[in-house]
Amino acid sequence: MTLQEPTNSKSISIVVAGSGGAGAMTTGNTLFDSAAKLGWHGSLTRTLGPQIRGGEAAALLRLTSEPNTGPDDYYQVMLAIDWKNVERFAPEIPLRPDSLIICDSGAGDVPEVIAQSGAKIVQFPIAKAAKKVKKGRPNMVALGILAHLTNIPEVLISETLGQKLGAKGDQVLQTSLATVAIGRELAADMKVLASIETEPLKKGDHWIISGNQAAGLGALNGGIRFVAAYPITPATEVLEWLAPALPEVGGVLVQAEDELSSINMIIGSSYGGVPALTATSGPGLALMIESLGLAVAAEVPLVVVNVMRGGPSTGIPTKSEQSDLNIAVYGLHGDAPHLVLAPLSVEDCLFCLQWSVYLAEAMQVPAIVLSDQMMGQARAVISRPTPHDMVAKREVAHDPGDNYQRYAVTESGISPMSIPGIDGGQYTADGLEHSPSGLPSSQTEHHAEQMDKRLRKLTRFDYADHWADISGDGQLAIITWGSTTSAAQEAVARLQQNGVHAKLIALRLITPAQPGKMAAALIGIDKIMVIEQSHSAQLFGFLKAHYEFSASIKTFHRPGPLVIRPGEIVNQIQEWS
Amino acid sequence: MTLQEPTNSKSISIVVAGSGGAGAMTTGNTLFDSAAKLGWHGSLTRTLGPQIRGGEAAALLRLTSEPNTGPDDYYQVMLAIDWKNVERFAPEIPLRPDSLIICDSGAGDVPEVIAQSGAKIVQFPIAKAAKKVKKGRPNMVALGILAHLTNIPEVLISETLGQKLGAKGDQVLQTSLATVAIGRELAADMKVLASIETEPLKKGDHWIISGNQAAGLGALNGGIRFVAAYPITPATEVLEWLAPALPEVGGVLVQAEDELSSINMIIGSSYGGVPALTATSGPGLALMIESLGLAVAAEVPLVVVNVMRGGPSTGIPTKSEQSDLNIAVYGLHGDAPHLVLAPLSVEDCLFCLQWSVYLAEAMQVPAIVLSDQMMGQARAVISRPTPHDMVAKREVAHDPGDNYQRYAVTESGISPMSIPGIDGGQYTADGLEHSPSGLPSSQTEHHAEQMDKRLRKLTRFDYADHWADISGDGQLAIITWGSTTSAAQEAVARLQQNGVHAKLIALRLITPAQPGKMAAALIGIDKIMVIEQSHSAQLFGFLKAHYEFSASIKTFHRPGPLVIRPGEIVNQIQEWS
Amino acid sequence: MIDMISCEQIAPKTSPWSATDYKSKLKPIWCPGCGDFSVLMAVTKAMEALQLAPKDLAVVSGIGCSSRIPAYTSCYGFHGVHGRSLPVAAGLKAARPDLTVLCTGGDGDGFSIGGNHFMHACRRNLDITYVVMDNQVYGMTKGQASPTTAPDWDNPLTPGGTGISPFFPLVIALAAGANFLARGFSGDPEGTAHIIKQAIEYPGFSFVHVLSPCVTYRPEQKEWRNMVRPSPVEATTDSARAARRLMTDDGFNIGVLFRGDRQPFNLHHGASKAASSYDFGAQFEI
Amino acid sequence: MIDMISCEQIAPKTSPWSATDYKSKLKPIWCPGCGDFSVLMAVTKAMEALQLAPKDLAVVSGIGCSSRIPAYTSCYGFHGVHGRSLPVAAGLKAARPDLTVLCTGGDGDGFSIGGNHFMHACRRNLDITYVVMDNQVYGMTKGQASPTTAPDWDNPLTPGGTGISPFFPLVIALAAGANFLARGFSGDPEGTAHIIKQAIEYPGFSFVHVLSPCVTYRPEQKEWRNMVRPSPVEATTDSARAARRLMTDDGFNIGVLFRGDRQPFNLHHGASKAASSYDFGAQFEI
Ligand SMILES: Cc1ncc(C[n+]2csc(CCOP(=O)(O)OP(=O)(O)O)c2C)c(N)n1
Ligand SMILES: Cc1ncc(C[n+]2csc(CCOP(=O)(O)OP(=O)(O)O)c2C)c(N)n1
Ligand code: SF4
Ligand code: SF4
Ligand SMILES: [Mg+2]
Ligand SMILES: [Mg+2]
Repeated sequence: MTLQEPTNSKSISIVVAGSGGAGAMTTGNTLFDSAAKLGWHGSLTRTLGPQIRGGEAAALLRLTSEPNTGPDDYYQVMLAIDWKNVERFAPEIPLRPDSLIICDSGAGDVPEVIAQSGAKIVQFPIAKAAKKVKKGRPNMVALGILAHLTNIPEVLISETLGQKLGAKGDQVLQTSLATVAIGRELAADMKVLASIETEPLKKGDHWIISGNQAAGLGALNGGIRFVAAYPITPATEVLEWLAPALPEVGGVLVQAEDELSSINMIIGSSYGGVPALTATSGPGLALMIESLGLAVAAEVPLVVVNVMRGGPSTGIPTKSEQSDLNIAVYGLHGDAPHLVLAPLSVEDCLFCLQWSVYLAEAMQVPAIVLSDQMMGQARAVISRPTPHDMVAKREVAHDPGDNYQRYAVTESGISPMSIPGIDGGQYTADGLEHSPSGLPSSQTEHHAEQMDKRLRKLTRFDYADHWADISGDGQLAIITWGSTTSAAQEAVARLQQNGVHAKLIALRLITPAQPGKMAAALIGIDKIMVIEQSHSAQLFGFLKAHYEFSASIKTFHRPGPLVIRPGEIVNQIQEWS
Repeated sequence: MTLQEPTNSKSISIVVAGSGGAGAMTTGNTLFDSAAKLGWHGSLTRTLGPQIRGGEAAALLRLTSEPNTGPDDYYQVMLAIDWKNVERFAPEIPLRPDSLIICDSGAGDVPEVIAQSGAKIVQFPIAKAAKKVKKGRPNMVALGILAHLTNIPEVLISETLGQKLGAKGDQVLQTSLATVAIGRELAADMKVLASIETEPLKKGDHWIISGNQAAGLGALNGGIRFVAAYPITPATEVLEWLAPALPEVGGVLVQAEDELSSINMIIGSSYGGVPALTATSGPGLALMIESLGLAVAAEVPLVVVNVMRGGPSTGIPTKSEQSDLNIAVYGLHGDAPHLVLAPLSVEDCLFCLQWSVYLAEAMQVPAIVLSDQMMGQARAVISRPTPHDMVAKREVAHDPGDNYQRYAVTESGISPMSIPGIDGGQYTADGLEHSPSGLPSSQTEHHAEQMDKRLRKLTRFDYADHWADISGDGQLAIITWGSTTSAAQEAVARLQQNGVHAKLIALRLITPAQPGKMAAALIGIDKIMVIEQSHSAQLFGFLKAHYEFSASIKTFHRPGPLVIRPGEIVNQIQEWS
Repeated sequence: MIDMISCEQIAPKTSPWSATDYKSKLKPIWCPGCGDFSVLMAVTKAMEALQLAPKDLAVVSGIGCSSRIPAYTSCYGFHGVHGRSLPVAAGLKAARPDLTVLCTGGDGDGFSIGGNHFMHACRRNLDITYVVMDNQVYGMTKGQASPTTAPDWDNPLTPGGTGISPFFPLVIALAAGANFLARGFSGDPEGTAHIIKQAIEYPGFSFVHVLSPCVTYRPEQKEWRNMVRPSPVEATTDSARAARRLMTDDGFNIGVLFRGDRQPFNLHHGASKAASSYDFGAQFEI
Repeated sequence: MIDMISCEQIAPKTSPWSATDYKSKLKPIWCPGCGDFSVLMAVTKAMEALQLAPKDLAVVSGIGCSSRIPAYTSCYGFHGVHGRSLPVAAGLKAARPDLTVLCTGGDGDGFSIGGNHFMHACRRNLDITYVVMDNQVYGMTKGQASPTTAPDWDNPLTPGGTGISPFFPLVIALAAGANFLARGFSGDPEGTAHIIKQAIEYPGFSFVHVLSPCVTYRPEQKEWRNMVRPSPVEATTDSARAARRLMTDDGFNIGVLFRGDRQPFNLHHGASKAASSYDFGAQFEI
């Protein structure tokens, strides 16, 4: 698996903004799905306020001719159905003088935070025009305008809307299409900004999937058959995707009373031999910390998907940040080695989760998987994935013999695990320190040998080349992780076009650290830039603690919710060169 | 405050071992208290099994002529009342050929784990001799033997036993003293091993106090007036000392249903303006993690004393380890800057806790104080402490004015805090990200400025020279923390005698890191050895992440329960030189 | 809608504090029509009736739509983490018995993740009033089942329903030892205000269970206004009788349902000595 | 001591499994005379009576003296963290409905830190049996008050007593929806074994509250053997009647006290398709 390098590709980024109920998300999603039917790649994220209904909302789309799920530097088009509360998220929508702002002529002046970009402003009587159709809505006028600008044919818009409306039937569809047509008319004189010509797509060649759905599917493919759930933004969709899927394969999802319960439920299931998972976000992960330590000590495999949001505390639940690395790596009390992994993109949620299940089961250890709001809730176009054969396969003591030792001190550090039902394999799993046979012990030697064993099983394991995605080459290396990867990827490609050569190391395996592999990857590198979305540069600190770097090393970091954009990375690197 | 350097001092280390009910602890404590009356310094720790009653137990004493609460390299005397389960803790009791093993001639062979030390063995009919006195107990015979060997006069033993027995009355005392006398007789021919001549002590010049008691007293002196409690080994004594003390000063202790509750109770109290604390150990701290993040975000000062024990998970509850540094520093989700401190000795629990309360209150931030089982449950002789004037003094918005902003962005990062009851100071404390006035906000600028402010208040604060205790000088530096400090201190003194000069930096303030002060302390240093009791070298990793070292740096670490002894440090350093 | 509790004048017109004085200027994030608007109104009306200065009132909550309420008042507020409002309120009340402490939240916050604190708060019996806005759903996380949700309510997390029989908050509170139990309905803010007023006045832990519809995820709850009725009998002081009543109650009887006679938690306050005058060192002297 | 439950032969002599087959060789850490020894005996006798193979039995617990029990049996054991035994048991039973799952622990573990899981386990009604050894104290941490401790019991952490009225586990369990309720006494291992046997056999969540003295921190509990008596009435199936009985009960009536008729939690098990044959991808196709 290597990173794609999207150079010479077409790309257009569009914001659709509007206050609650204005339907900006519907406009954005319909445009995106229709574009995908035409052969566009790209992704759609959203920014929204804390309100359940109403409140500000914006759909942030990027359409690309080549696979790319990262952000661009700015938006070429902003379409505002209205201007309500736009100042709350204006910094998340960079505009430039060459951007185009399309807005309702009746919605008042363009707010200063937007107008100051110097972008060209085009006003249409959006709301008024919508009224020409009975029950016509302004957001459909907006859709028409954008469909014109992106050259998306009516038939695809109609197909997409038809699928969405489904049972609601023809009447609404006709109203919508008529309103969309009015939007097209309004914009008829405008230049088309982006168009794409592709071979007709084969059904199923491409998927539209969110990172949270991909995480659910990856987990299922990896062998997860039990899930305990406590809802939390922005992780709920992982659980809600798994809820109807699990029973299809003989699995179960149980809603727990809280995260203390959900983590212990999955420990119970996994102890019983059934691979288990839960999904949560920062506050929930914090509540699971004690019992994650139990899973480490008792050697019970499990997977926790943590979809990161702005912290600390309740923080900013609806927005993204890469600031749970520390708690995931270091949060457990005592010395408690475990796995921490992170998908690198929406698409990688699929692979990374499947791999995580595989690793956790193989090593009888908990794995914390750090996804984030950005990729978790993004909808992206991906190529139909090819199945992996990594499936949970625990080393089971099928024939435990006479003196079965659950925590036998083995060379690999992995001790064959008995499962309830196996005759003669009875033992007591324990969070107390124990002897090889599992009896509680406070003896120095038992403690030392079990601590060594629990660490050894992680450090000796062969992670092949999945530990990181490495691409490009040069004397400068970028190290990054998570959803920041795609921007870094695009930055490397752009630098290449400017004649600057850089290597990108995107870490999928956070712990255990892989100093040997890293050293090999850094041969010939004399500068390293570490890029991440956290206030305290958590990845940077982690790398300094667990790796040796002879090259000079710098950090580029900032907290959420602003995403790190490719142009910023390019600038950082060019300034350093 | 600088470290004492105990060279040329007398010292004797003694183990009293016996199975449950044998009374080994009584023997040890009585000997220790009597010795202290005579002018000895030193400390008494214990090792014991998981049993509530019965089970193996040993009192580990060290008597020193100068103040010193650390361990020696080995025990000069081991007195075994019986040999039951001694193999469970034998590695914690290093003996040498010049050690003396005293045991009951009726207790069977000296177990191989003990005998292999090559120590001289002296057998007495301890149990049989005890029977000469009606209701006489073997542990009192043992006491007599040891009193003889340490030259402790009968009058002091009698005084100590009298104080302990108290109301139980004369009869038991007479029995005990008669039995002690038999022990003295048995040992009459043996050479006295250690004796001390001092000026008669003035009443109150010296205290015997445990680290847990000292922590409680320090907290009270710092201004703590509310405590929420959930018992856990080995922290319970902090709470149990505070329980009767608090009402004496108008304070309250409430027993909570769990640690989730206790941490939130102290948040409530502190929000109400009453300085608050709780004490716990690893598993409890893990449960408090989510709400510690709340205290960071809402800027509510509080103190959590975490008395470390063997981890991970339930681990080894009765034994010491320095392995909760990571969770204390990095455990919170999101970027959540807070204080982490650690006392350096039993005595320092007093100062460190008082300082922690002061700092937490001054900066409106939670402080996690990392004590450990070793110092928490050790009883030590300390000089009567001189009172400090550091007392909780929060910056209160007494006169909030018209547009009070609870989270005003100030230069110091500290925002005057209103307290319920202050008119016009009403605000809502929030774990959601917020604007300066405390209204929930997911805006980029608010997040950035509050994150900066919360970090700034910690990094700009003046910690004077309390951040570390620094002593000695040379080209080699030892960096250590917590209860390992006293061994390092003794090692430095011994090295000095061998002509090797080393500097000791014992960290009292773990976070925020003090890179400027550290750099100044390390001028002229070309080698650094980091010493700690953890399997994964947590302090070492922390230092590498948060400090820059130009000197070459090495780690000497191992997990609990074995304490790190001065001779080991001396060896490590001499091997490196 | 039925005429709930007789609309007695709960605050004299000349009083210095009016209900709106207890409201902040912050616009609630709630959906139009959400029951919580009326609960906020009831709370402020109860405060008006009691004429307590906002500076001496603290409103504590957890996380959820309903838990947003503190910042919508002009009192001291504490918006903590999910499920932990009662411990915060307990610590505050124990340390500051002079304050009036109102704890608020939702059914998920109070009965699911916060269920243990709920039971133990009832037992501990500090003089706190706990108002739960029950909409039988997790509103804030977009519509999953809470402990009070019917077992067959279909939703994305437990398709076809949880299959678990619902939790009866008043029964649990009684079993756990709460001292004052009442049920209110957001559709009747005047009546609910009157109940909350009595709850605050009553010594010890008072629990007010308020039916407060979620119009977005449980639109069928709009029907509640046709289902509620004033409790046909007077509040009892007998816990066994209350138990029988509550166990057979259909969940729609509104009013004060139980008044217990337990003494509030004794805080052992009132030590006379200052820290400095008390010599804690003596016990350690050799 | 009174003659508890008529000593019927609970296992035929010829059976393949005897009570001692369910005991491990590990020596308990308990103090001599601790009630938990007899509870261990009762558990193994119940297992003998049921003739379940140790390999198909799982004993799950939290932390405390009582929670040490799993390793003293020869079954599969799980000794988790303090207060979380019931969720572990729930996950195990939900994932492996073929196993017999016994959950065990103490009053602190189950009713203080674990109180929320206790309530929700009662509601969820998985087919688990929960045996709590109640000694009205935290034994393992050397003698502090638990939720079931009398308010005036003096101890180092709450000198003079907590001042909080005790928690009635059976009342709470009933209110929360438990399906089978019983009280046992460790001084009568035969009777307790018989109760545990019935509890295991009963479908859904069964709760057995066992009075089990702590001779070290509550030596006065040795008196319990003179205070217990067989419940004078038959177990009821009516929850309102059970509520009245339990609320007026003095805590010393021994026997099965309630049998409910709720269906155990439906796990929706038994899907026919294998993962590979189900195409989850179709929903994502463009
Ligand atoms: C520890 C933790 N887990 C989960 C969440 C997510 N969460 C926020 S509110 C909520 C449920 C709220 O339901 P309820 O208390 O009934 O309030 P409502 O929104 O219905 O008023 C949940 C699960 C969280 N914030 N913190
Ligand atoms: C999270 C956590 N908090 C506290 C403890 C300390 N602890 C161990 S056992 C126990 C109480 C046990 O009481 P109970 O369940 O009644 O068991 P008993 O010892 O009386 O049988 C406590 C508080 C712990 N192990 N973990
Ligand atoms: S989602 Fe429901 S509970 Fe939340 S604000 Fe909207 S109507 Fe109210
Ligand atoms: S302390 Fe009490 S509960 Fe624990 S083993 Fe001893 S007698 Fe039993
Ligand atoms: Mg709700
Ligand atoms: Mg107990």
